[in-house]
Amino acid sequence: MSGAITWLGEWLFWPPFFQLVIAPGLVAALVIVIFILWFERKAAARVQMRVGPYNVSPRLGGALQLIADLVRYSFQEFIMPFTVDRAAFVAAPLLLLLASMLPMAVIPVSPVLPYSYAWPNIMKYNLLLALALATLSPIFTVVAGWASNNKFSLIGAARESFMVTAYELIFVLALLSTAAPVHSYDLVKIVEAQSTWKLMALLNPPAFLAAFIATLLSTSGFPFEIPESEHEVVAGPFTEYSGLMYGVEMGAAYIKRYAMSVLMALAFFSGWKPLDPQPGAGVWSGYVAPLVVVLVKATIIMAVMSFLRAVYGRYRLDQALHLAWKILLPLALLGYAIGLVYGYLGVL
Amino acid sequence: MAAGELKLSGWEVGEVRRLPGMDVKKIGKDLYEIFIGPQHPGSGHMRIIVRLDGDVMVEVDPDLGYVHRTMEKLAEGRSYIKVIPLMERMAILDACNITLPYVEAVEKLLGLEPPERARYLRVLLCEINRIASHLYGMGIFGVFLGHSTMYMWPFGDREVFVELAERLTGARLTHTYAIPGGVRRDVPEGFTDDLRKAIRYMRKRLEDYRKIFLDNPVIRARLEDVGVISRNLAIELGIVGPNLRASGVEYDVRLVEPYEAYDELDFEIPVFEEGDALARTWVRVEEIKQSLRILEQVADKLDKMPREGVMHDKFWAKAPKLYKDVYAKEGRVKLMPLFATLRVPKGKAFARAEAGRGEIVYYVESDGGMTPYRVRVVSPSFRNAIVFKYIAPGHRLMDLPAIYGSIDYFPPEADR
Amino acid sequence: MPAVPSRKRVPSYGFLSSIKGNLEALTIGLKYFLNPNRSTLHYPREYIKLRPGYRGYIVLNKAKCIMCESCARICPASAMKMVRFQAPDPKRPGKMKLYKYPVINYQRCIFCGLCVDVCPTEALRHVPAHDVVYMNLAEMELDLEAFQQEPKSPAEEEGGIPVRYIFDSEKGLVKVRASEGGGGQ
Amino acid sequence: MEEARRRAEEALAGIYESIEEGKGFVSFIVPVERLVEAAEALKSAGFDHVKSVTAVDRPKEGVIEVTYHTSSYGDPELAKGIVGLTVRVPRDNPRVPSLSRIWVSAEFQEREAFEFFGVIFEGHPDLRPILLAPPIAELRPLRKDFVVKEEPIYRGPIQKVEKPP
Repeated sequence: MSGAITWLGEWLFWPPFFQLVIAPGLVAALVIVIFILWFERKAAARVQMRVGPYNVSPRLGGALQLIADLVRYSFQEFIMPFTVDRAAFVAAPLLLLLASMLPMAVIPVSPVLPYSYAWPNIMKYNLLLALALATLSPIFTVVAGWASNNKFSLIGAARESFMVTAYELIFVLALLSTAAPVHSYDLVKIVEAQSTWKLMALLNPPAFLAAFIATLLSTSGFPFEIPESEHEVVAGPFTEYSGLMYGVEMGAAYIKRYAMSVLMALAFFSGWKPLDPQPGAGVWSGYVAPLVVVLVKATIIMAVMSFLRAVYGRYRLDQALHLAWKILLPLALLGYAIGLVYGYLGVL
Repeated sequence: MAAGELKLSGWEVGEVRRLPGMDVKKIGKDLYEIFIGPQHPGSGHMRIIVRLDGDVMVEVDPDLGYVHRTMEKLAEGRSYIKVIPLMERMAILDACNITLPYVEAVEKLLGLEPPERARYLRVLLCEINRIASHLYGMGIFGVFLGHSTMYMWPFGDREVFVELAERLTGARLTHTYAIPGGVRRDVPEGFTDDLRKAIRYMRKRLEDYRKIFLDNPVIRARLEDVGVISRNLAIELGIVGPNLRASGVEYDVRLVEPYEAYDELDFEIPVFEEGDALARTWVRVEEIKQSLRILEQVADKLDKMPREGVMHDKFWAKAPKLYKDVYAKEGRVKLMPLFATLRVPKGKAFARAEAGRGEIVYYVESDGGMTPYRVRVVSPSFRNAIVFKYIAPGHRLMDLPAIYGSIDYFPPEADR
Repeated sequence: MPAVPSRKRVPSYGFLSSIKGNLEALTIGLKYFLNPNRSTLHYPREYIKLRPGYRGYIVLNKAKCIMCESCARICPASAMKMVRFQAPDPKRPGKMKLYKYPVINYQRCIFCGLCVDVCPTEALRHVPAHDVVYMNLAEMELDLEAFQQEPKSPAEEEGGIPVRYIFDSEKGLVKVRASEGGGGQ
Repeated sequence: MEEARRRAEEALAGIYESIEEGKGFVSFIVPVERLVEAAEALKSAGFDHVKSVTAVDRPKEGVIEVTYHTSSYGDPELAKGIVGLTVRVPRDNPRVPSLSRIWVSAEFQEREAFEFFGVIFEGHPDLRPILLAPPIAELRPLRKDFVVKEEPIYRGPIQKVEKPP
């Protein structure tokens, strides 16, 4: 019996599994996404002379509304139109969710209980790995749009593919500019090199701005909510989806935003600093506490992104692409150059 | 039953092929057609058939009539006074403006002029309605561009003016306020003070609107040089209202043929040169400012005027004492029973007024009976609908909401 | 002083003003985020205490009715109709008299209030209620008895807080408790 | 108004048959075959748009009267007046030359007159119903022989009761 528990515990806390499924992966992501969705609705409501979600749990300020929505989505009928490509239609949202979470598996949240015994050599390049995995998910949005066999979905999917090509390079460049100063692709080293006020975001604002806006671009946040833009293409690639599948697709964008926010919290906002766990620290002080700090920072980044919903409308597709290619790409390149200069001078 | 079953080879333009569950027709090489509406978040109660080449619209066909109620026919069967609540259902938040020309046309046929206080009260409600209508339009416009704050703010602030209208008439919308000979209520006590507070509040809010919406770079980018209507084109298409004035045409019924008390009030008609979606939005903002100015003057005037005479003597001189008591106590004008069976002399009348969305014209023909022989109404949105056909092609699909919202098209008003 | 046209141009916009525009938009958003200006009514925990003069539901005072039919004639929605009774005339024994009273069908009523205004004896009046609930459509067709009873607002019956909106030059509409005497009248 | 009337009279001199005075407008009655000519003359006189294409059914006279109420946006003097251009066509075969080539603003309104009265506008670029569904438009609802019945003001028959209610 005790052997079984030990075995289970080992499995549960085996970093590749724990990271992906518990924290910062699926479970933590769901909790934070639910909080962020609530915050987004409440913040928009505050700005917009409204109250926002309230009636489900008046004492919690309506925080349980999202749970209620989730329950409603799960009990809603999942309608499969006659003309869709069935296999792709069902697989796309699930793979989209999975692909949005994949970067979690390789994002370190603590310097001490790291991957040394999992994949020691690969983890030296965890920034590159995370970036590569983060760019995987848009393909499934396109698949969802294509499989729906609906003109609105198709237009949405085409828009999504335009947006993907626009943001990826920017995001990758912006994050690579944080790797240059520390001469390493290891996020642990990038975090360790920063200190409380020597934040990468302050040292290299162009790169941070580019990464921030690229995140909005990639997760259709305002002002770039173009693929799902309701007033031309209904729900874009997700027009034909209903019930839980629709919930999954909508959640996937937020989970992706969450993954990218965690990356940005580590690379630009010094991750688990001001905590400084030493080798040999226990699970609580060595792993859980830094994890919480990282998640709080990521949540704040996401909250700021959510707040933009209340301030901006949406750009036209060509304007968003113009912004991405002509303004943000040079900005990201500038950030990268700054990063190279720091690296050459050895500032960090 | 995958999409791949549709064989593409040798498919002629115009040929219909079957897919499980749908017929597919090829409308042209590299062209495709999408139906925006009637069940679409961006269409309103109408359908816009758009033919697209890639992302660019090449043909736009507005398909109206989804909320058509045949008001012109219904009006032929009802007595004159009953037509007013019927007609105001085309734009319930613009109820006074939209029915005023009808009332004026009937008054022309009856040969009577409303008393001075009634004329000011009509202007009062018309301008409250105009502000509410513009705010409504801006709210819808905001959400069309994905700007949810600009959806909620004007709707929230419209509440102020709806509340004012409610105090004045007793109903939030569909006021049925102007009737032949005068109006139905006088202002309640303390109304003008509340009106002044609302004016001060709205002036401040317009600055907030500018900051969050009109000068917001995202919105600027979406609206500038989109849906440009040149002056000549605007005249040729015969569009009306703020859309016309955004194209540099100095035409406003309050300017060329002042009705009610408008020739005694001091205000401007804002005219913009650009003719694009942004200018059309700015015209509305400027018009709200001018409406606030008019309201201020009307409030001053109403305070100074003696509190009597909101109904023409023809209907009021013989009123029993009870009627006068009710008016003195509640400000409510009771109607003589002859209103139910009003007979209008034979004749034809044409009247126009500047409603929130533009000029509305009525042609009323009477054959001397209890019901009109013919009521022809052309609402502003119906005249603006032509913009879809002639202006939208050539723009990208994402510009369609910008054009739709900027002309403030309101399907129930066009469909009548 | 008739109206005068005034030609205007859309405010010009350069690169710097786009930065300014972004900052202004964010600041104004933040301002309302920190200091919200809400006007939500939590119905049915709160309900609006309607002012006298509001065109709400209509009640008949039969004692005042003179059976003139004006209300039914003027009703634009054919919601108000007359019911007719033949009964012995109390003043002239042995003779029959035709009694006519209005009844209303709230499926059709548009609350224009023309019937109330046209009634020569004020037999019809508005009551300050606008949210009466009927269980089915048939119930909405009132008979003569029901038309004389004052309908009750469900929010009021369930103990909601009566509120009123008063005008304010800073916040537009401000919600106050009706018991605090806000808004006059 | 006077100025608009004078200018219209000048432009239409020799074309119109008679003038009809209305309250708030003045209408020139022209024969159908000279309608296009009259419209061109009015347009070149500065009446640049159509406010309303008003059709009136007159079954007693057996005609349908189509009036183009025009006015001007460009000329502030003309804008003060409304000038109608009226043609009378037989009810059983109402054919009017379309003016939407001259006044684009008449296009949708001619479609409306077509569906409600069955007036056929010859040369219209796109003559199909605009507000009604085609089967309803076939009934030509605004003609006088399409009758809408209003309800009586009484509910039910007279009830006999013992006591006055």
